[in-house]
Amino acid sequence: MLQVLFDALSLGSLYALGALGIALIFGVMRLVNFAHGDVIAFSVFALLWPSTDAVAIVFAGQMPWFLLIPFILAVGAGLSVLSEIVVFRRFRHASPATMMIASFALGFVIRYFLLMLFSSRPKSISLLPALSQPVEILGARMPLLQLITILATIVMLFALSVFVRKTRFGLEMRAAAENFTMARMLGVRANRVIMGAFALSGALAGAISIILGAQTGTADIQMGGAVMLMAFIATVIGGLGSLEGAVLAGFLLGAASVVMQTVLPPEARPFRDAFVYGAVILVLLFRPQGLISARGTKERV
Amino acid sequence: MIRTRLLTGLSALALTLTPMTGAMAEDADGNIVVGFATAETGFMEAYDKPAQDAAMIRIDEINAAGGLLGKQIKVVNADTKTDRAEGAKAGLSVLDAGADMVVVSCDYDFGAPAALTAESSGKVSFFLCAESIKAGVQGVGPHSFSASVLAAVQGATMAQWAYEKKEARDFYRLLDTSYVYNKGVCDGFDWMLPTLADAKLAGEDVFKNDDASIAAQISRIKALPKEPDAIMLCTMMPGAVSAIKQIRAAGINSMILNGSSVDGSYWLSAVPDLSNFYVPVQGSVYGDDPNPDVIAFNALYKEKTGGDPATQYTYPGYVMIDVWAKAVERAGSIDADAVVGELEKMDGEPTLFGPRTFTPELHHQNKARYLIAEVKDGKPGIVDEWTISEPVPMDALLK
Amino acid sequence: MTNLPKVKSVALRTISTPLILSAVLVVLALITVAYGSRPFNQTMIDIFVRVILVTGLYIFVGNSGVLSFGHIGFTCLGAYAAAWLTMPPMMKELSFPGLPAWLKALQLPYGPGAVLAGIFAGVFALIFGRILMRLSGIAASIATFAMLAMINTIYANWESVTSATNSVVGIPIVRTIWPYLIGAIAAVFIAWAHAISRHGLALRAARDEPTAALASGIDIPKVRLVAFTLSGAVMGLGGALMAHSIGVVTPDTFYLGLTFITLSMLVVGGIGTLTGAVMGVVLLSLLIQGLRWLERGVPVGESTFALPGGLQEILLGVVMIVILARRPSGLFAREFALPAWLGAGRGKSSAAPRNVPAGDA
Amino acid sequence: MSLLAVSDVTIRYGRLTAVREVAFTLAEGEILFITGPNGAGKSSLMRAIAGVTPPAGGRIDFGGTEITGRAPEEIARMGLSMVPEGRDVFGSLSIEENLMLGTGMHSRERGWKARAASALEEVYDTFPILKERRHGQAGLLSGGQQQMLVIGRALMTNPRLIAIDEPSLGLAPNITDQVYERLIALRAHRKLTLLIVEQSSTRAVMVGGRMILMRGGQVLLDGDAGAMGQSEALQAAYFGYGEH
Repeated sequence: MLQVLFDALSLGSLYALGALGIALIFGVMRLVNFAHGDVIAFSVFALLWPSTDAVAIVFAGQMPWFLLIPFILAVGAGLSVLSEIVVFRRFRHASPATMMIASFALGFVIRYFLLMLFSSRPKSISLLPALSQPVEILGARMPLLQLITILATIVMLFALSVFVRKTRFGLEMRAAAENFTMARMLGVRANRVIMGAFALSGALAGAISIILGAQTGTADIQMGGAVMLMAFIATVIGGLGSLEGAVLAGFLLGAASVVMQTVLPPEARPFRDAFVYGAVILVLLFRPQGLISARGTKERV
Repeated sequence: MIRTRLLTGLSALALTLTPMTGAMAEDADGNIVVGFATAETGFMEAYDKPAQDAAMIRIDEINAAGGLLGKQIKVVNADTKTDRAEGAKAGLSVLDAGADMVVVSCDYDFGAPAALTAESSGKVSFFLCAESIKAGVQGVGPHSFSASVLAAVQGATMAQWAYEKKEARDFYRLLDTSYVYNKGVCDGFDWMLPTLADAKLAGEDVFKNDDASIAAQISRIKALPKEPDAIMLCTMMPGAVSAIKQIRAAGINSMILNGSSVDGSYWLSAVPDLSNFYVPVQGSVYGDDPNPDVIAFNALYKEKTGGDPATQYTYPGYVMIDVWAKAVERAGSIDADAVVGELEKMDGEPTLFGPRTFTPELHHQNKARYLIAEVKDGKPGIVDEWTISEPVPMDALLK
Repeated sequence: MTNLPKVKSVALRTISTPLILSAVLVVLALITVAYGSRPFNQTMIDIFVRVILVTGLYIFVGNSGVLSFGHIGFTCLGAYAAAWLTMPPMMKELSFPGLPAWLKALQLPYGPGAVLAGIFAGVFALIFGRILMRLSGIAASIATFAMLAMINTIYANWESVTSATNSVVGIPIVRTIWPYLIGAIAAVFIAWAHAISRHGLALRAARDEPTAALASGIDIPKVRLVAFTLSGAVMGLGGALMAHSIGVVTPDTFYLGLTFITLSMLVVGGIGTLTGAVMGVVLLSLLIQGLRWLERGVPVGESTFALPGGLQEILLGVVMIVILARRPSGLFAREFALPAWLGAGRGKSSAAPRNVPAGDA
Repeated sequence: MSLLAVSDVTIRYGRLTAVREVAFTLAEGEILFITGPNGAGKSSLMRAIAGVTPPAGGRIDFGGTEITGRAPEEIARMGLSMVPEGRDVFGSLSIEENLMLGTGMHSRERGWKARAASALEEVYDTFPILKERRHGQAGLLSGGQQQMLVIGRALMTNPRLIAIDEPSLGLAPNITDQVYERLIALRAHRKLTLLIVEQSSTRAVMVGGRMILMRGGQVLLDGDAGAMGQSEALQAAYFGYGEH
């Protein structure tokens, strides 16, 4: 039974980190960033030297872990901020639909850029191999990585909530999320806040790519896709714009997916995802504004 | 009963597909044209290009030796861009360029549109390395063939070899439901298992190729009273690496069997010192193939493309042109029906990568000699050779 | 009640939009027939199928303002329904053992098959719509996306009825361009008729001013449901014709890739206008084909100038971003309409191609 | 030298002209009321001054430098603090967090922490109710309390000019009295220029200072509030008598 708990927690933490990355950007810009999944893929490929032949030439990947992790986080944050400056800054006054399609087009560009540099065959990398030997906790056996993922995620979530609650920058970001114009009228610099949100979101994407890279051992162009879909759903279920909601829903979705996988009878198991999506629709029907609705986001009549 | 039902099915299919039978268009200046409607960009490029390079090697050899029926083989190609709609266009453009034989993508799903255009123009089409039963008569039409071996044969080969040579008795079946190839491998395994005396299925489970974690499935394996002797894993890249890595990380050391889709050493660094892992291959890319001609071929391939073949999926390209050219020589013309007739006469036709047999009902291989590659402490190598005792019957294939 | 604007006059005033758009499609078809090469013919067939899909999407997304990610699910329903109806019974025995016996025995020509497939998809749109239409905004977008994912998962695993991830083969291939042209023009006129109908007007009112619309007694979920169902049916028809254009279908043909390309064409063309929907498809498709033609190599002088492989998609993405940045409401924010002096008189016409003598005085 | 100079400002929304060539100046330490019926363009003018909607024509200067079309955060940092119509309170933040937000712009200067703390104390003295519930969520405050909070928040930015759009909107008369009484006390206590949009001209007359009357997007009257109090010109302008 404990095993299921740990599995649910580790998958849930992946979805929670992803949902947080999307909620941060939606908070300040009402933009659902579809390019987020490709930022994840890009951060992993940044470790490799561009080459189209099958064997991966691990370039930055050989750095010791205390250099490697900051490097990936920086790459994720950098790409995310760059995408804000180059692309999304021009869409400040566009409608949500236009911004969404622009973010999809950006994701498309990043994906095919990687495809051109690295070809479509997944490249294997041994990322932080030390993390994969099994460890025994209260009777449940699992790879050390799974434990590290859960702990790292909890630490990151705690650090982020302190940052958002206590620091001035966090205060400005929350204010901008609730009422962008009013925040500017109090001297809050719009571009700096938005870039900050993108940087944080990019760093979270970097964190996901470390976990995914270490867990699956491959750098594949579509690796960000599956996690991002679930994270995107978690953001909405959690209540768009509310960071706590995104994290809670991320863990719930992870748990639902794992529980369904263990509970369902064998012939229904392939339909597992269908049940998860069915649950998503039910939740939305009863709480359209999400589990923890962020106060400011409801349109006032 | 099955034969008759199948034949009527074929005729019905042929009827719907031949609104216009193309004349036997030989290229204006008399040489024979082979059209490549394969992926030069997009996801499938990594799988189509190696097999296409191998095919080009055989074409160059034939042209150097005076060509086919005294004529040089000319090549035209069109990019399917790993897109089905674009695949149909690519097929049509190579046919318009006078292709007498159309080579289509490795994977059945992406190759079928182009193959269907060739079939409707009454031309012979070859799948570069598709291993699904549909890549041929059942899925396209009487003029379509596949240069590779059926996925089911791989499943059956691994099951019988593990049973005979490794005394494996209880097997665990883990199927990745995302791709039809995986189901093909496991279908072969399901057919072979009951024929092995006192071998039993300890359990089975499914997962998705892009699942971030298969922790639940692994917990179920660990909950078994006894660790299974062998796990029949039916999956392919990229999910395969993550699944194998998670199985070994959870401390499960039973033998892992898989189809040829994970052949190649490029991914082994992701699962450091992996052992007890077996894969069937048509030829070895590790330089230790028992047949010296294969080693010579690998050298020639390296010289032409600048790198060793990454996986065994390169070889079917070579076999394809080899058997097709032989059929054309024997038919004395490139008329599609004559060539098909000759191909269907081939029984155990020797090729560089094992015998090939085609029959009117099955333009594919349901029995083939496989080399067994073992990964030991992260190093791959050929350890054995195996051919299943009897061919996989049609109903097991069409399940 | 003062007299309602006579529906006939509203129709008269706006008839020029669908007529011009249909004329553009007819011109394209004539060029294709004249040009005659089969790959180009296939390209045009793809463009017409896309027109049906994007117009179907416009009927709901354009008029209701709710961004739906789920409509390609109905295209999937339509495509498989067409397969069930038009494949030879012998092939159905092999691929779909689980189908009811009467359906396996049935083999319809592709015309009625496509229409029935559209109705089949429309029925499911009605069922799903009844549940989903109470939602609005981002919640509705996610709910429709969850619906798409559910349809895809079911169709990718229901072995006996859809042969799961196996490619379904044996769907009669239609290579002539005319049925696709008729389908596209039909979709354009259905969209136009709905837009000016009572439901269409009420829906657009609800889109622009929800509170005012509610206050004036418009039952928003109901008018949305009408658009959702009609849009599902048209997307189903599109799915059926798409199946007949290639002859082989798998569930993942109708998933995220097609969803985003269809949405992008609608948004780049102009999300709120029928002209935007149709011209969005035509322009983006020609752009894609142009880039592919460049990639295949263009003889410049003696050497051929060719884009390196894979660059085509990157350029497409960049061009889309630039268009969206320059014209956030899309390239054709206003309908093609004949100018006032022709008596059609409704607002200033945008760059209306005058070459069409659409006499409607 | 006037602190705020608005010259020939025109504001259009699409084809609708909300404000047509409005001009006035405001000297340091002065108090100016802008009154007029609904839809006179008062709020549009305030939004233009705050930089939220850049004017179609004309020019605005603040403290001698032009601020037409500059970003709201830059205008705020120059010392012009705007309290918009509808009291935009950050509901999900606490009262103290709302107030501290105003000090963000000075965080570069040395010793800003001390100044911020003293400013906070001063706001709490002016509006004691805010101190009691300083850690409570701002969204739970009553209308009057929210009005006090947004004014306090504007004060925290240590502004030279505070512009308030309809402070009495939706407040009971006695609450509005309290708010104004505090405002006047504040102005006396520290050199502060006030620009207030107030719909009821009687309120403006009571408080005194200069008054501008706007209707149909144009300035009709500009003079001392007290003197204009009874004149028919005020009634005529207000209710449109004798309009040809």
